[in-house]
Amino acid sequence: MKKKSILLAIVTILALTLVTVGCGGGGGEDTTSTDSNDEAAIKIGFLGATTGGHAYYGINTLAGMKMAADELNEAGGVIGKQIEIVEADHGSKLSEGATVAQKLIQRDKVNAIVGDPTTGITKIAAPIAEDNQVVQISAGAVGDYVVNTEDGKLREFVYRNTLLNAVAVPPVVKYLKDELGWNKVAVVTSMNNDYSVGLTKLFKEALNDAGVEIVADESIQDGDQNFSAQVTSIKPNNPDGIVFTGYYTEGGLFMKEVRKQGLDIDMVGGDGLLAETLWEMGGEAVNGSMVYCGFAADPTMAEGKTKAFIENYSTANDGALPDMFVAQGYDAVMMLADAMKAAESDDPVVFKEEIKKFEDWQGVSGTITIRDDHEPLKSPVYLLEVAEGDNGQQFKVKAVIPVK
Amino acid sequence: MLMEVNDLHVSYGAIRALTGISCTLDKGEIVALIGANGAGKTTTLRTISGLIKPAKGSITFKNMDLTKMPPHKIVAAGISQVPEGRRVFPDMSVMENLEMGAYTRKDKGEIKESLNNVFKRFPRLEERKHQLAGTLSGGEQQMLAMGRALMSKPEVMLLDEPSMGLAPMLVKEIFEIIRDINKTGTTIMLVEQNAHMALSIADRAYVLETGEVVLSGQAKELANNEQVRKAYLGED
Amino acid sequence: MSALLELQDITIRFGGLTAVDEVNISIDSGTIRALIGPNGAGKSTIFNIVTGIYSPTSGKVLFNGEDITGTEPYMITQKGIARTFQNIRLFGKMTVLENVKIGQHCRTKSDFLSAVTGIINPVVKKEEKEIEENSLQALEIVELADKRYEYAQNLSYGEQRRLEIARGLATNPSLLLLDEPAAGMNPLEKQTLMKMIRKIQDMNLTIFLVEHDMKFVMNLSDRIAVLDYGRKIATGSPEEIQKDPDVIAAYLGKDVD
Amino acid sequence: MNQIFESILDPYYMQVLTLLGIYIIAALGLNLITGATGMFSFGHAAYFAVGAYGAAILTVNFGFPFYIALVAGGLMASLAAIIIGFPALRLTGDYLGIVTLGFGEIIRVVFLNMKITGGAIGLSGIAKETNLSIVIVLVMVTVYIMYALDNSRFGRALVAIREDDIAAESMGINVMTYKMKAFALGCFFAGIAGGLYSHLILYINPSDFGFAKSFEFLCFVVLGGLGSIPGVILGTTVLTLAPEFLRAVADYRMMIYGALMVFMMIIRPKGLLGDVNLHRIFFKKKYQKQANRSTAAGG
Amino acid sequence: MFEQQIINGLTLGSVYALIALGYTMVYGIIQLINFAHGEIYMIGAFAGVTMVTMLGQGFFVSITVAMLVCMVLGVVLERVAYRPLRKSTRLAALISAIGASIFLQNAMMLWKGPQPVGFPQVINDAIYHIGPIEVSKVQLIILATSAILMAVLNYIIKYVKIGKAMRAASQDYDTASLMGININRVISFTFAIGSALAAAAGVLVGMYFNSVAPLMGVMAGLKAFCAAVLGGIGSIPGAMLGGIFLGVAETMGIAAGFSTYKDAIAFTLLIIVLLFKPTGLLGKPIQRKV
Repeated sequence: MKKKSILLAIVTILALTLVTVGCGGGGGEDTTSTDSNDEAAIKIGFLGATTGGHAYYGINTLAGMKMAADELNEAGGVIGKQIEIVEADHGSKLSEGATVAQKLIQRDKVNAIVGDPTTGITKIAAPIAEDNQVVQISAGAVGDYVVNTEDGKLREFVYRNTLLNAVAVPPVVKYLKDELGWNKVAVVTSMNNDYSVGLTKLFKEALNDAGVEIVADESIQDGDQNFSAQVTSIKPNNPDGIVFTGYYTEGGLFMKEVRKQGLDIDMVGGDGLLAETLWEMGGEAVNGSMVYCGFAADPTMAEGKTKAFIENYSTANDGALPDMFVAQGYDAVMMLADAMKAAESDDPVVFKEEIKKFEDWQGVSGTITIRDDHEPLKSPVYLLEVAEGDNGQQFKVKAVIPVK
Repeated sequence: MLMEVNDLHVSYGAIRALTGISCTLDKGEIVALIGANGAGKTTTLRTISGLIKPAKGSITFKNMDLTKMPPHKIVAAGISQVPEGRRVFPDMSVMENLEMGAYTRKDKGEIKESLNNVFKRFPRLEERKHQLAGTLSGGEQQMLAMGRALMSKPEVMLLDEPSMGLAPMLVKEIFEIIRDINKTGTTIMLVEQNAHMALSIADRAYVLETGEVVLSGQAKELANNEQVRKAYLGED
Repeated sequence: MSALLELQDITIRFGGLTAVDEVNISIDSGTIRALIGPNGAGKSTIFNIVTGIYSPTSGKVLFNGEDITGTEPYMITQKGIARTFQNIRLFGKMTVLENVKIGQHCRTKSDFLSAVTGIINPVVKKEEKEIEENSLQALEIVELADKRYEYAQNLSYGEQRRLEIARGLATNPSLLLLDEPAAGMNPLEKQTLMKMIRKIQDMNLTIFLVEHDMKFVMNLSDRIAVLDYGRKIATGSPEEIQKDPDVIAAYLGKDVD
Repeated sequence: MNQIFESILDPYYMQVLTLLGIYIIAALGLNLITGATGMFSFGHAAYFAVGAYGAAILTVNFGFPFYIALVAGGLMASLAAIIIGFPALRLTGDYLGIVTLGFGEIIRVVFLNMKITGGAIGLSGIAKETNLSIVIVLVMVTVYIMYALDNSRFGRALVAIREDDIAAESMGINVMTYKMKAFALGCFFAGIAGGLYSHLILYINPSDFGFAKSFEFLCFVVLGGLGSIPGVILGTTVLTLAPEFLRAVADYRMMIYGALMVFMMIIRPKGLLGDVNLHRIFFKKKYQKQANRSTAAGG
Repeated sequence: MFEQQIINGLTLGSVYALIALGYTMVYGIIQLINFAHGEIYMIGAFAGVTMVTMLGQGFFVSITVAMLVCMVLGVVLERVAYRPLRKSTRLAALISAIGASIFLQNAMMLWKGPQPVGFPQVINDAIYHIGPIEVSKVQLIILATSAILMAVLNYIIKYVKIGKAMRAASQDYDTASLMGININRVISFTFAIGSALAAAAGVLVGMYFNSVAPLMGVMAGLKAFCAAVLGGIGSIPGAMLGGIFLGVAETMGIAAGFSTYKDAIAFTLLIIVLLFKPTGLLGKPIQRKV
């Protein structure tokens, strides 16, 4: 009896191991074969989460990538080859991020990786991509040490196409002071969110430089739902506005509490606030809230490429508008395609040189120039405002601020 | 025959607690199981009540196979147990403890009647009916446990070590009550370490040793049996 | 001959209940002393006080003339008092041999650093060998040597009781406390156990035992103390105790008739 | 030696196996605490984090050589365990579990608020020092140590405490001291594993060391078989590889992973290799002979 | 300001208390830490949202349906994941609970997507001023609903037969079955009630903070468990006390500027209490049996 069940256990394990090996040998779910350097297709790996805490960004980035790949393939592919997107979820876990990056490179033999939309896992994957000479474009990472290492060395294979906060924040602060007349602000940071902590630092520098006074400095955490304590302590300081550096869920709820306590001021924040969830959470309280970002899905103002992109996405998704992650995922694939076309090669060692040369490259999320330090200079910065529109609340472009 | 236990085997892991217990219970009797600690007396009672499933053997009660029934159905069938160490519900009042005893019964009027009977038998319980059972003295708890078992109006009552930890005077009182309960028509199976006491009120008895019945017979005969006197009555 | 163990005016209260009330017991070296009394009289509580599991509310425990009241249980074992438990407390998922080896714990030294080097460290190897030999000796006394690789939980009740004794012996005690050693044994096993206990006594050990089986107690003990409701009601030789009317009333109980 | 692996295994496998080895070391540490000594510890990830941060800060900020930093990280984890153990180990059972969980979360929150750890932004710029061969060697060392402990005076005392702490104390074992030693030692291995982890992943932040990871370690140990060294290794292997092979079911991956845990627990409540003892396997003959003899005698 | 924080704390605390009751009742009977309880709370919240958004129901219908859905879910969970392990070690059951929790989280994520879903306003949020304190209508509803549910629970366990059976089973499992109590039914009932309370908490929280998310149960569940242990696990008044205590303490902690240490506040409190009172505020001391 006992022996039998031990035997059963061992058999189960063996079976599981076989499945693992089989799966490993068979590669990921979207690959057709693992022959080295498959000549038939250009593989672009998606590094991101479709489950876990960061799934939202991953899912949208992936949608943009697939859209770009479909368009390219319909137009006959790139340098005569079809584009294939290889996806693998890392469940929002750092350790799995490294594993997935290895898997994409080693098992699936991708030519390039798009991702991760967050800084943390991008930083984990970057050395792996660099060592294995595979191009990686992060369509979302905004933190430090992505395209360069901590000791200042430039990575040759790692790029990003996001609007960097360091680039965007000073002009936004200037706009707040000059155009909106904000002289006193409250700053709210989500302390367990690296994005928020980093953004707060930039805002504080820019606010100081612009001579705006910080009258309250409050902390929250991602996952918090109750902000009454923080708002209660902001209230007596009478700020002109709130700089909120966290994400949309908390942002919406925070504004709700602000209105509940009878404060009639607006908040401004980064693209972490950019999602419909903002008003799903905040309701009317977020009307007037401002978000700056590198992409605005406003079909009335968009033109050219961007307009077509918005319309195509909208048609394919029951009228939903693409968000920044979709646009950046789309642009990342397009950047790779253009680089490959220019280099006439899908060899990362060759086409990465073309990425370095990007200047005023026109994407759906704005123009991108890759600077000498490999960082993208994106223009313009869109300042969006939540307002009531025809179909309820939406983001409307309040200002387009060019970046020099 | 009211109940028949046939060749009962029970194991706890690798330890064999019962290795073939057989005994019978006739209507109206008091039957005692005596023997040392670890002889298997409590295990036998717990198996009858369905708390332990036997590895082998059968327990038949009025043509029902008890080994296939869960404990609550066995209670409903008419067998209630006063477990070793009383085991009253300490954080419930005396009243609530008694209500729990009548859990399987539906008829409110009859339950009320049983309650009155219990209070008649144990006036102390009525005085303390709102007190938490955990605050009662040992003797009172024993009475409560017995009263609680009576509340299900059992045909058979199993008593596990009713004398444990009680003062001699109280033990005497408890045993008188047991005899009295028996006289009003409840068949009783009694497990006792205090062989003197048990044999003095029982009709028949079984002597258990390491999971087996080694002797059985009329209680009076056993009380005079040399072997029993030496082993269990401490006589030389 | 001086007393090996002396309980002086030991009292312990749990909440409002006085479990042991001013008990004095003095045990001479090399003797077998029994402690009897009805269930709940406080016998095991006294054992727990002697072995340091409970601290008495008042009173003193002297061992070899040294005050050991309130000393940690493991220290008391090191000083030379070993015990068994009423409701057997063996290490069920360890083998019989390992159980006894635990007894040797306080007489040996090697720790985790030396354990790691165990395979090559001659000192540790030697110690482990000694532990094994001593443990086997103890097992032979209780006639369990041939079951040394069984798991303790697989032994019969009587065997488990004997194993507890062996484990206690392995601590090299001068005083051995046995809490109901014969419980659960059949008459034959009890006979064997009695012989074992005498053998242990001959090894120059003092034995203090709690037991229900009167025949066992009367045959084995040099002196007996009787406890009822936490108080000592009698003390004396087996003959004296057997005739004491208070004892008969308290312990043996009376028939209903 | 690592070159040999590199020539036969692709880096993806190396990555997976290296991570697996690291988890095995940490899980064996937890097994010493929970499996051998019977103390519930629901905060193992915290000591893993102490080792990860400790070693990384030493190599990055203070230029320590990797191996010294690794050991130092382990010692820091032990130190944390001792500080926490003093109050916590007086508790037992679920209460000990929940208190260790609490301390684990507190440690994580402290890392989140410290400057030297980089707070929420995390710590990056760690040099890649961990490779498969180092991890394999350390796994072997760990297994050896655990095996040696299992069959030593020290290990026996721990098991005795698990089986019955009162009896153990009555046999002359200083229960508190031994619990503390086992806890510190188990956490030392968590710390070592943490150091290896940070020098493999190269970027760490506090969100990676929450209670979810602690429970992951606990699952490795319990699902494999509490107290069994091969069991823990197997449990870790199955649960670490499961998410990898479950990639085939894409979106249902984590759902199936959860269901698999329930299923495996139900079919093998003692763990996959519960009750399997290395020593018994190695010395099977001896045990069998004895067993035969004793049944003969008993029968 | 202080009074204001007390009201905020009470609101949060009453929600913790509702969740904690489920933990404590289950633990009281089968000594299982039901780690999937937080997920039941989350699913209750989603059930509420679904009722409001897809079926356009009001508060009362939504909360009732959510409670019913979770009752069934709780009973099924016990049947599938815990009952087969009732005779196994606690850790085995715990791992099963963790597995069930992972399963439920990801199932919900698959169904509703990972991002938080907004909870539409079902109650016009008015604000009442009582002296210096502002109390919103939603807060009042939360406090009132929690109070009513707790009173109902109290009535059930004190005066209703099955409630008494629950108490009996938690005091002495074996003896309860000797009374003719069907233990399996009592356990199912316990899961049903605990899950219903958690579902109510989920809907209330969704309404209060206007959002529900698949991962919302993780921290809330853990905190509520802390509350249950803090109050003395197994004790029903303990869970209520622990929940409220924790809610108030946490709000005060944030107000005092320790918001970055927010998650640590609950645990620090818990540890301090356990060190001085090892079985929680209202827990019974464990006797060391020898």
